[in-house]
Amino acid sequence: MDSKQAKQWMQKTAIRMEAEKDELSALDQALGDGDHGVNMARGFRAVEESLDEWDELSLSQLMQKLGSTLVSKVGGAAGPLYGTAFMRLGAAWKDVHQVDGEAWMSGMAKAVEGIAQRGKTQAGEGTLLDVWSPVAATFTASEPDWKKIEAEAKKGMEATEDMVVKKGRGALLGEKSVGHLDPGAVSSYYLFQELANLMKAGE
Amino acid sequence: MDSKQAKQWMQKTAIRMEAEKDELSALDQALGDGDHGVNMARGFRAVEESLDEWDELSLSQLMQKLGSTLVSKVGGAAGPLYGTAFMRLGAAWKDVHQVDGEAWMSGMAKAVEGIAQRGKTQAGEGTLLDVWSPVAATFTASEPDWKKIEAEAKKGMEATEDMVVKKGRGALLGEKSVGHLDPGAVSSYYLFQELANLMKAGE
Amino acid sequence: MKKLMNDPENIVTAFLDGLVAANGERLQRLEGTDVITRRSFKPQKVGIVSGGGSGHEPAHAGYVGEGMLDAAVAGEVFTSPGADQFLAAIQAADQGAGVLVLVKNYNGDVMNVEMAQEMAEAEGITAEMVIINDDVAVDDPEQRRGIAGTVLVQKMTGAFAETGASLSEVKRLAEKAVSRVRSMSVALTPCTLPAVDQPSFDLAEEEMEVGIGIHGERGMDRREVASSAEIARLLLDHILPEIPQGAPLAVLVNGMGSTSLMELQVFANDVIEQLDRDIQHTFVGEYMTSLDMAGVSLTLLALDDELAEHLQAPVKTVQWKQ
Amino acid sequence: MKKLMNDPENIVTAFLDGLVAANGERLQRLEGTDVITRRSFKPQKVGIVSGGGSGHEPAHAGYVGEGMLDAAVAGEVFTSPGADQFLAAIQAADQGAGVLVLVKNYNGDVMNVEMAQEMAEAEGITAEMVIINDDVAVDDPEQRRGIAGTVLVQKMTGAFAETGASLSEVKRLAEKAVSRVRSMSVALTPCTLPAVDQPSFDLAEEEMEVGIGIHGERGMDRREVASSAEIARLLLDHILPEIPQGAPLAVLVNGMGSTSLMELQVFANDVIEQLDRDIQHTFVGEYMTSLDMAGVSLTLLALDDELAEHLQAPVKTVQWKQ
Ligand SMILES: Nc1ncnc2c1ncn2[C@@H]1O[C@H](COP(=O)(O)OP(=O)(O)O)[C@@H](O)[C@H]1O
Ligand SMILES: Nc1ncnc2c1ncn2[C@@H]1O[C@H](COP(=O)(O)OP(=O)(O)O)[C@@H](O)[C@H]1O
Ligand SMILES: [Mg+2]
Ligand SMILES: [Mg+2]
Ligand SMILES: [Mg+2]
Ligand SMILES: [Mg+2]
Repeated sequence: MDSKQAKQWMQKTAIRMEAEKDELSALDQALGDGDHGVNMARGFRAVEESLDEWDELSLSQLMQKLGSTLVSKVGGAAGPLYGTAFMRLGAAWKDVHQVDGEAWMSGMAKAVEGIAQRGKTQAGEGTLLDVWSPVAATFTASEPDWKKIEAEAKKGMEATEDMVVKKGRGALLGEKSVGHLDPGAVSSYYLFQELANLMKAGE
Repeated sequence: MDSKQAKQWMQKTAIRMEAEKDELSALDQALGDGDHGVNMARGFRAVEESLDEWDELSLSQLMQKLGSTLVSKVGGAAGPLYGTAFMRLGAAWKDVHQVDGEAWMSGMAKAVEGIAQRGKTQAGEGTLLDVWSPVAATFTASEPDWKKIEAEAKKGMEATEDMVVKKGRGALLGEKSVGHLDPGAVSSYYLFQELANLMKAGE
Repeated sequence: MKKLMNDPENIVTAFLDGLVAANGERLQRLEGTDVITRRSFKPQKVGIVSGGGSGHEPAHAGYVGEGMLDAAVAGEVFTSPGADQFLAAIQAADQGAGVLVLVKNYNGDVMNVEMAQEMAEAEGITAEMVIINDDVAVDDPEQRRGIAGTVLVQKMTGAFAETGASLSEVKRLAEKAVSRVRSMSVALTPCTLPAVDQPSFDLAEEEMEVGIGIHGERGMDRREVASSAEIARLLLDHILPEIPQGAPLAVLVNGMGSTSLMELQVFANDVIEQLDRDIQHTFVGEYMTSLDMAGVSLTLLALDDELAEHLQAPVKTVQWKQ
Repeated sequence: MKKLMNDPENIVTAFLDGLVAANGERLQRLEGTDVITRRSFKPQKVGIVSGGGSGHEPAHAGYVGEGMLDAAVAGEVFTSPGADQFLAAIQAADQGAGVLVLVKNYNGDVMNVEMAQEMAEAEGITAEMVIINDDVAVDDPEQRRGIAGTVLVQKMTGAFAETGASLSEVKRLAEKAVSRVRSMSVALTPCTLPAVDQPSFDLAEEEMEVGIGIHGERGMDRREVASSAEIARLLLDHILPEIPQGAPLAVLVNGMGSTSLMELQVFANDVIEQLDRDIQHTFVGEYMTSLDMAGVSLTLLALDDELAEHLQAPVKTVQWKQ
């Protein structure tokens, strides 16, 4: 992935979050406070509106900007989590202009670490980490298998339905949180699905 | 009417107001604030509860007590109007132990005067005075014709339907107040109907 | 209709008890009455009494205290208290300099206060009355209701009385305040009385009721619900023609009971943006409610130096402290 | 759902503008942010910052002023503001003695404040955080939400900071306050978000939702609606076991947004009647709301001499003046 593709990814994701806004919020109504779709759509709309301004930026700078914009505009819990993840990617890709398998692997490991720290969480607690974590683990030093990555993201997202949520508002429901997809996991799946589609098209 | 009958009248009226509470309030919802039934029922309940205490009182004292209790417990606009009317009856019947036609005639004239002063109103303005005024005018020096009195009360009450209300909350509606019975006129009709029934039974 | 209450018939007594229990250092209830007074009175000060039906909280008991009212009379919900209650308040408030009763312009209240005045007079207490009629939704000034502007009149009158002014002086100021204050309201929902199961009127989801009073009565006009900015325009258009040009203003944005403070602040923003005048004070909150009605009233008060001084003066009541 | 608003997407900006327009002598908005601060800061005083999602008005901007907060951060409705906004508030509030951020225990708020702390630290500003978790409806203390008790913590912490106490001292007091304050809420109706058309949950006419938070989330338990006295009993039974015996109390009866003051006072009366303890202060009103939700929360604070002193201390904010 180069910076042009990164910007396409942001654009596609912005469109996707807007399209899925109501569905994501409805999922959040079951487990949380019903605003996850609105938050993500607002955040990525701000990203989209900044893309022209960010034209000259390096891939690393782009990820930093993406992260800080999401922190600022998504707000809530998802903002600092998505934000931290992308800021970690930005830091990991300091001198990277074209992300290859290795860069994905090391960068995503840092991103997952960032989410875990920020959220004081680990995989299996019914959060967006349950998508990010298997996705990160799928990258290898060789060319990314985008089909597999999408499939892992989907599996991770679906797995949250059976989990007792341990972090975030859903945790208040205890056992009653079982039976619901985690909204942050679903939005993360859309993010990686857009990435996979884009990268597959470019292959 | 002697003081025993006066107390019976209060008792019957209390029962009647309780029974008509919702209807009177519904009428007041169209022209006012929807509480006339509640107000009248509360006021006459207090009267009823005091009757034992009032056992030794003269007719004049009874009317005074009835008046002041209604002022205190009915409240709103109806309280001071009904209250003034009965307090004027009490003053007019200072030395009367048995109300005959003449006493009714002079007493009711005072009562009507009291309502007009207190309410700054006159007949034809779509208020309870449109019952009290024709009723007062029906008394003569001879034995009261209770059937006629009831009929006049009813006619006066019904006439308020076609009037533009000029006093009280209904006045705010202007022409739109036409087509509704005045709740105070209706409660006054019940009052006099109970009186007429009682007196006819005693004849 | 769900309400936080026990027996709806006793709701007034229960809320007065709660008010006094929570503010015992400041307030007391006259035994056997629904009258709330200051705990201690100022000798030789003109007593300021107000009151009316309940359901308009914090009016009026929330405004009893130094710099505002001496006594407030609470009737049943939306029903004027009887003359005997007003008399008890007048008796308590009289500290030798007479009493001014500030009454909202409703038939029942006025008649009960007049009766109470007559009774007080018979006991040698001078009690004057000033009638507040700030609601421009009604054309005929005789019929105009007293709504939220009432609390500004109470504030200034109370502050002036605190300075030791005479009854005639205090009455003059109250009358001037009344002549310079105008209000109008809009409801987004009706209200529901504690003892009644239905709302006071029906209003469709996309309708609003313009020119309502504070007793759940229907308004002057019903129309399609509008934005905050449009409602601000509508109310300003009705009120402004009656406000002397050039005078600095005080603005009161008053919630009708269940409108959130966020919305009231949005509305205040629209009013201030559209009001091209010198605004010296803006008050936003619930000052004179109508049970659980959603909606807002706007009040403009044309200040002069004297009114401004008494509006700014210190006040120590449960609801209004400054 | 009808609300007094213009564009629901801009409601937070509009209400902050309204707040500042109405209180310009007291408040200002940091340009380009949703941060409200005092107009002038006290040099060398520990800065007190709070904030969170909007929809809880008057929290938190209504509590900015002498004796309470230096800056308040307003997020979108029910959504934590981003770390950048908390950072701006910390920067403004820092007067050389460090800053304490008081945050309600929600994941989002805590994470954003932690990020802001890290950023502030990088600029050489010391920012400490105290997390408020007073809601006993949740068993696990880790998960316990911050609700109305928050404003009492803000009041006492702000008063103590005003005395010139150091950051570590102020933090100690805030933590003590947190350890001694407990709350629980009941909803009679859900709330409706400005940008959303449906209520946050469905509740039948004869049901109430027990143990709700302040974001329209469902409660711990749903049951048949009860009387005010029964609700008082229910909440006391949950809260009292966690309140140290013997300590004098402060009581806060908080309306959730559309419950009338009359009802809150009825409820306060029931609480006081059933609470056989030394009650030193009772606060009744809307302190921490949930948009237009009908309902109430009860907070008990176990005082000691130090807390009592700072609870009674003068405060001059838009919403809380004493
Ligand atoms: N501590 C946490 N660790 C990881 N993910 C979390 C945590 N808390 C919340 N989340 C994620 O954030 C999502 C909720 O985001 P959002 O609704 O935008 O924020 P909020 O909960 O503040 O309303 C959850 O679905 C979950 O995936
Ligand atoms: N000025 C007045 N003169 C005569 N009758 C009046 C006047 N004002 C009100 N009324 C009567 O009082 C009745 C309303 O009484 P009620 O509903 O109990 O009081 P309120 O209007 O204070 O709610 C009206 O129907 C009318 O008959
Ligand atoms: Mg959410
Ligand atoms: Mg009526
Ligand atoms: Mg009435
Ligand atoms: Mg949220």
